[in-house]
Amino acid sequence: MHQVKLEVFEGPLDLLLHLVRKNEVDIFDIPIHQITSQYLDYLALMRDYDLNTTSEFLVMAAILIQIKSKMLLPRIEPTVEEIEEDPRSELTRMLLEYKEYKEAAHFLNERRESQDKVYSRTPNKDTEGFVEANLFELLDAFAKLIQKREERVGEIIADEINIAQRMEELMSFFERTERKSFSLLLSKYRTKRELIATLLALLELVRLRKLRVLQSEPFSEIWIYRDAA
Amino acid sequence: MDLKEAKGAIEAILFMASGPLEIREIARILEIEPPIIRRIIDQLANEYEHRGGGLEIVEIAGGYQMRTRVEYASWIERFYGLQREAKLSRPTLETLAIIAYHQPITKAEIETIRGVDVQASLKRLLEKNLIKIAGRKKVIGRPLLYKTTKEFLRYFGLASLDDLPKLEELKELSG
Amino acid sequence: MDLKEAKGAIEAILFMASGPLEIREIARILEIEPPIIRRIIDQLANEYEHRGGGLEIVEIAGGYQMRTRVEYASWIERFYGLQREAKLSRPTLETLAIIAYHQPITKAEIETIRGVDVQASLKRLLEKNLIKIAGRKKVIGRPLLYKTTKEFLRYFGLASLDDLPKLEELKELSG
Repeated sequence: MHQVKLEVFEGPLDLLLHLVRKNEVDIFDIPIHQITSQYLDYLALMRDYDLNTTSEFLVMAAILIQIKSKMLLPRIEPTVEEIEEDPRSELTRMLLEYKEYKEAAHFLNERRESQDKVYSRTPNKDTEGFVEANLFELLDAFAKLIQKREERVGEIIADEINIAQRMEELMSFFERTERKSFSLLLSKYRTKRELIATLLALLELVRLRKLRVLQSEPFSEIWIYRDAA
Repeated sequence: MDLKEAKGAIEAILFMASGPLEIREIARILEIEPPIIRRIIDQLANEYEHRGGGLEIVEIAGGYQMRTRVEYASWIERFYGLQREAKLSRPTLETLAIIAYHQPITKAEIETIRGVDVQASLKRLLEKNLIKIAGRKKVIGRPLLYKTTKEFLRYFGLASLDDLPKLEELKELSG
Repeated sequence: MDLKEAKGAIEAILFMASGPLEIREIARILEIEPPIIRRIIDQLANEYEHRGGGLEIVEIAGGYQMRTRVEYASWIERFYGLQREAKLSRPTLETLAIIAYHQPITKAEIETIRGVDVQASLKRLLEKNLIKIAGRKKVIGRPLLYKTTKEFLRYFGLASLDDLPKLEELKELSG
């Protein structure tokens, strides 16, 4: 068996660009038969080496095969009005665009290498620990809190829960506000038993049409509304 | 290493230091005899002195330190005081996150989620006009309710509260 | 405050800063017109340049910063036992390049160009504060938009986004 140097590619476009360069072919006139077979060979090699072939690589394989079969179809001489588009043109466009950004990434990398060698003073103690908050930080802070709370649930000793009492308690939350977020409602209860009791109470209230549970889209915040009816 | 390079290196090292540096520490790294290091630093200190700028190099606690001249202390304090004023501490940011996603909300409710007292954070957020009081909750004790302000939207570059990223969008990002 | 004092104060403030400072920030504190501040900083930067010491003052990320000269990096690293930051991976750099040239842009749009999932890169870039959420696109699903931050400019040593070479120019560079 001969030695094979297996390069790692970021995705199907990265691999295709490599094949175009390696074969020294014109990106505007890609020999689709040759490139497709090399692409498929590479995919097989990746499998042999247990490299993670993501679905994106397979989708591109399908596209290449499709282009190849289109190229094999007998071509009708196009009239002036309907100049048939080359089946490869979309692929070429994608490759060219990707190539541009690869070059931009290369530029950024070089730029960083020189910047990495200049030092400024470390933040002084007064402003340390303070952040110029952005949305990501805000959301991240919130997500971490939720996670922490979830970890706490279930640690505390359960107490006797009365569902009727819990129903009354739930209704009292809606005296002033029309809606309340589901996660906040649950945030008041620490133990698994408490949470279950609350859920049961909530279901009962929905059945009695005292409350409604709404969600604007899958996985979004669940809101509990006081039923106006 | 020639003298000019040694001088530049010493200046750069002094610049980065948070306290006085000893001659022998610098000498060991640069592999130059301590008396020569001392001579170079003295020369640098002299140049700083003659230039009469905002910085000085002084011998202190058995070492040398680059620092700002005492006459500029008040400007520095004002500058960094205001810069700090513009920022938020982590705990305050957490409190703000809870209010943003759960408004209107009471202090007790925030404390249930954060598990600590949030008095100081609330005060700071009110001062910065990022939150405001939105009435009282109709429960025993009638506690105050808090919600975010227009300034909050401006601070985070949001057109409206609907533009707040959702929790599951973050989860999607964390993969 | 006379010009000499202003110059000293600016030098002291720049010395204390851990990142680039904007002209208008300094102008506000010193109560001096921004064009005058800019002139003083330019003069300071020139003096540093001519002195040829270990430090420099450069325009970066829309502000000015005092920092060590690149040629002294290895001495500083040896003295302080510093290690250079881990580099951004190729996929992350590619994602960042697309955002830089195409901002604001959605995750789906980036994925169309790169041809792969970019979730992990986006998370990493957000954590490193090189990109930020810039609202939502007004299309179905209202996806989040991303753009580069000031930290992005600082990280790559760019004065502004205009400093990014045009895509056509890059082709010539890499041949």
